[in-house]
Amino acid sequence: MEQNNSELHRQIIHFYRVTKHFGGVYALCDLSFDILKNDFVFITGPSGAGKSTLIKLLYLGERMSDGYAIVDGINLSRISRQQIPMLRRRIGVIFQDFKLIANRTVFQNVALVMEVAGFKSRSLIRERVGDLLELVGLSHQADAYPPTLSGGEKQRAAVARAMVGKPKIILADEPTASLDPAASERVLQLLRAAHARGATIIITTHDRDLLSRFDARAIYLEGGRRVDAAGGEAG
Amino acid sequence: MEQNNSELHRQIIHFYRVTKHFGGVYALCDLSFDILKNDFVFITGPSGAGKSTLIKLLYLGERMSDGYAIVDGINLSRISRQQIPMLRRRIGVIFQDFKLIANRTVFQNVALVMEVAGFKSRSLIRERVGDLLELVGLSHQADAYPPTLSGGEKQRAAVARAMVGKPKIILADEPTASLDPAASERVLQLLRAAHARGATIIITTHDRDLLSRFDARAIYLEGGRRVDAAGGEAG
Amino acid sequence: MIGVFRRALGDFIRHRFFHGVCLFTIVLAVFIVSAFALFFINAGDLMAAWQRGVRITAYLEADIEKEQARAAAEAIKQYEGVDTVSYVPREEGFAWLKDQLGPHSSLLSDLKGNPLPDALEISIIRELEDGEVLDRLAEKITGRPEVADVEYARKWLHRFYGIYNLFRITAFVMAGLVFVAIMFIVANTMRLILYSRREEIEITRIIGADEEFIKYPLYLEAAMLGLLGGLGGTGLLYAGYLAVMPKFSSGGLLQFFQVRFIPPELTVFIIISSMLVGWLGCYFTIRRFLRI
Amino acid sequence: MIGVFRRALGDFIRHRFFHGVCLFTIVLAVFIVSAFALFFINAGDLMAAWQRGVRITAYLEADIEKEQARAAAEAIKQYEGVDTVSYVPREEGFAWLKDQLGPHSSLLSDLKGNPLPDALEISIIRELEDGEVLDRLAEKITGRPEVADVEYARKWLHRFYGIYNLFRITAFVMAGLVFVAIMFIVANTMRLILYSRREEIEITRIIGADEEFIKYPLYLEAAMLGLLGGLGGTGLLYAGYLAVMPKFSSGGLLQFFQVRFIPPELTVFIIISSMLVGWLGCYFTIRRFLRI
Ligand SMILES: Nc1ncnc2c1ncn2[C@@H]1O[C@H](COP(=O)(O)OP(=O)(O)OP(=O)(O)O)[C@@H](O)[C@H]1O
Ligand SMILES: Nc1ncnc2c1ncn2[C@@H]1O[C@H](COP(=O)(O)OP(=O)(O)OP(=O)(O)O)[C@@H](O)[C@H]1O
Ligand SMILES: [Mg+2]
Ligand SMILES: [Mg+2]
Repeated sequence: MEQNNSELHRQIIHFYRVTKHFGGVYALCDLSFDILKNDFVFITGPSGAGKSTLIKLLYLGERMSDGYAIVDGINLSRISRQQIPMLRRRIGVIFQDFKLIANRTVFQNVALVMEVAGFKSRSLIRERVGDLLELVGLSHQADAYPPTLSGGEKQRAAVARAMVGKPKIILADEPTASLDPAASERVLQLLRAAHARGATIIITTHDRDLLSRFDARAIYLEGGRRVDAAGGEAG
Repeated sequence: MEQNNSELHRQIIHFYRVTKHFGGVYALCDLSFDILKNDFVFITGPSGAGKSTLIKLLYLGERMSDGYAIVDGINLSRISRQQIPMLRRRIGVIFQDFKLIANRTVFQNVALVMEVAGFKSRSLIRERVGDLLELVGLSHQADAYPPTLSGGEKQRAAVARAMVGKPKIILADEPTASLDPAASERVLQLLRAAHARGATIIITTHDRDLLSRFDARAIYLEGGRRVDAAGGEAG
Repeated sequence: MIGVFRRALGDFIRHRFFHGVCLFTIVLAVFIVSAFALFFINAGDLMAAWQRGVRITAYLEADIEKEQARAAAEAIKQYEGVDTVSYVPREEGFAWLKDQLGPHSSLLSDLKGNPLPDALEISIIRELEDGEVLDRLAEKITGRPEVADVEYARKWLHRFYGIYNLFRITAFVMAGLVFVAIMFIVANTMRLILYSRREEIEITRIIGADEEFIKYPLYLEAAMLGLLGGLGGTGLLYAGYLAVMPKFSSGGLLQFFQVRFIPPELTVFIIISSMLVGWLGCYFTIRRFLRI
Repeated sequence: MIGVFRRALGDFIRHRFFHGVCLFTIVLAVFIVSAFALFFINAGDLMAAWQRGVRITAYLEADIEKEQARAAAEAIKQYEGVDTVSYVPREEGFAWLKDQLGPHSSLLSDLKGNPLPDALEISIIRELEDGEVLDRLAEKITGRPEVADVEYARKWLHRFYGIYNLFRITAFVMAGLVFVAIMFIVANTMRLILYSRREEIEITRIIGADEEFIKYPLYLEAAMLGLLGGLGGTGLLYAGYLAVMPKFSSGGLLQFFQVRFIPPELTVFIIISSMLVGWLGCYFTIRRFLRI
């Protein structure tokens, strides 16, 4: 773990020997890696490898069992309850299971992120949410409720929600799993744009296509451990 | 719509000018096609094309708005409430959103299909469910609850549930969307095995890989209408 | 059948928290109903006990022999509303009057001899509900040839019966209202249970369950929750009764009156109602969910 | 602040069914509590009205002048528990006695003259709660030099106060129990509302909401549900009161007694309690959900 000072400064995520187990099930085991500011990183591995668990640890959806982790300057094992919402507002998450609120419209789901972040101006919210729904191709569904959406539409709503707060870090858990190639391309363009804007992007996927189309770093997981088969560099 | 008698006899699904709208939204429009017994058919098209809606009409999750449809000899617009469960037991569905019951274990979720179908023997149920979980690689998760499963694990549980009743028709809505290539292959093998056993298989997907790997018929949908770009034959 | 039981039991375990909260609500609801019943039953008893003192005095004609008086007593005993009839010789009557006048009894010592006639003391059955009946009875007794005059606390008794009846009507109305309200609370609770499980029910239907497969365990659960709630609620009341009663009795307030628990039949009725209402709440809600 | 209101309102619309059922439950719960209060208040009034007749007769010494008697009356009026004191000349007393004896009044005609002394009639305040106080008062009056003897229905009154107190204690205990039970029902209802929304709450937290953002609209909703339930429940009772009362009054049972609605302060208290309890149920449940 020798790092020069400037690299330390550029780190936005630092994991050192992080373990997460649920009862006897080890979802992540002794995982160490670093992600620098404005990185574009893929996390990949077979089903059940621990990719989503890693995402959950990052936004504090779960607390890690052991190890040392820093996200955007905050030590995840020391974070106080008051700090959690602050950290989460700096992170946009596209959840694998979308996590849309069933009885709010698509518009309201997306707008909620801004309300939560303290935006008061209704017109600003309307404008930004409208723009984003336009970008993911859901303008005509703005007033639809998630249970009436198709799988791909739900996923795009989740994408819009993750991006609307202009977060520093975007965690995208299989963001194109339910999407056709054209829609996938649009979502990736959005992620690229966020990256260009300076955000750090972390994408989990098992879509080989996706990996091959990007010249990005990839972290390979298997059974909760890092196995750097190709393209990865040991943390 | 001229068909010789033997083909009529071999039809398991017959759609003629079927329309489904939700309020003003037309999810399916004037859709006609036939599927023969023991067919292996892909339904494809962009997000929001109406693929899942088509699946829903088949298992009567939604009632069609207009048109004429026969599934396994039953006229879908004339079916009585008592007949619906009977039809559903002949159909196994892998739902795009999995539809697992959150507070039942994976084993119980899969076993429920057999209980519903009237199987009384606990040991038979245990055996068949156990075998199937083994095949999809979830034996070690049999006693886990769906909310604790990874996305791919949920999908495989849904696959197991769809197959355990040995249905005549299997409707698979994006059955490999959350799966890595190896797990996908295993699921496809299961579907192929069911096909070999005599089942009719209908798979929706936008995975081009999948389509190219099979020499199967594909029905292309776009905006709820059939657009037969390639490989399809007009119903 | 066993399958239904097994599945109902499984549901109980699966939905611990929700069922727990709902059961708690039902227990409390049944507790309220039975506390109501306990109160009204005992208040009714208390008023009836008070009524025990009600009696009519029939003064006999001066020339009536003891034998004739006894015959009249026998006859009066058959009248509607009469409990017991006892013969009071004029001497006893005089002693009683003296007692009644208390400090003024010296008044009577100025009298020459005992001016009172013999009398019959007629006590009234406790179930009497109405001053009118009493009036009719008094008239009938007055009509007998042996009887010279009839005396009873007419005004006081009419007032007592007025209040007693008011109390009974109010108690009845209140008990009815509370019962209905509690029924709705239990039924609402069942609705919420079903509502919270609509997704599960939906999925079960979609994989091919017929209505019976879904309904029967739910009915059973609802009835069981009702039963447990009924047992819990009445049990809670009984525990409270056992805990509070000794203190009451030693307080001396109740020397003349024994508070009793609601009778077993009513307890059973309450418990069965609780089951029934649970089931009904389930029945009507389930129909909403089972439409396609 | 406006945001909180807007969001609470949105939640009401979004969760119509669940909120509707829960509101229904709260309305019924409040209705029961206020019906209880109505009943006990009026039963208490009724018993107090009954007690109005209670009086002590103080017979004066034979040699007491009218002036002295009036002075004594003034003095006694200051005693604890005394409502009014009136002077009854011996003539009036005799007439009253005659009246009391009814058919036996002929007894008195044998007397030479009027043997009764003058008397003071002392009526007792309605709020008196205890036979002992009455006894002490009687003793104090007896102790006065002007007073020869004191008479009152000691036994009857002790019994009345016994029952009255029993009733009051029971009413108090019952009202307390029902209140607590209803509180739990309302709180349970709130829990179920929150429980049914735990996923929504969870998602809102995950996208960065702090506790305040989640809590405040929920608190507001809970209080609003409590408020609406309180208004609905007491309103329902008032409607019932208005509907039933005219029939009662015309029935003649209540000629001597006016049934009144629960006093406004109590109504307000019930409504505020309902709000508070709704909020508390919400408060304690929400803490469970907000632990990470
Ligand atoms: N709350 C939990 N309780 C128990 N086990 C859990 C829990 N969450 C995850 N797991 C287990 O941890 C392992 C890793 O899960 P995770 O969701 O991280 O996998 P994944 O890499 O995202 O897989 P997929 O590609 O299928 O989404 C899985 O075996 C899963 O069953
Ligand atoms: N219950 C409903 N109410 C209103 N609109 C609906 C409902 N169900 C589906 N739709 C709409 O019908 C259209 C087709 O939906 P469907 O789920 O069939 O798409 P799909 O082809 O499965 O798409 P995907 O690949 O994204 O899953 C969508 O625009 C969707 O919003
Ligand atoms: Mg995952
Ligand atoms: Mg779909």
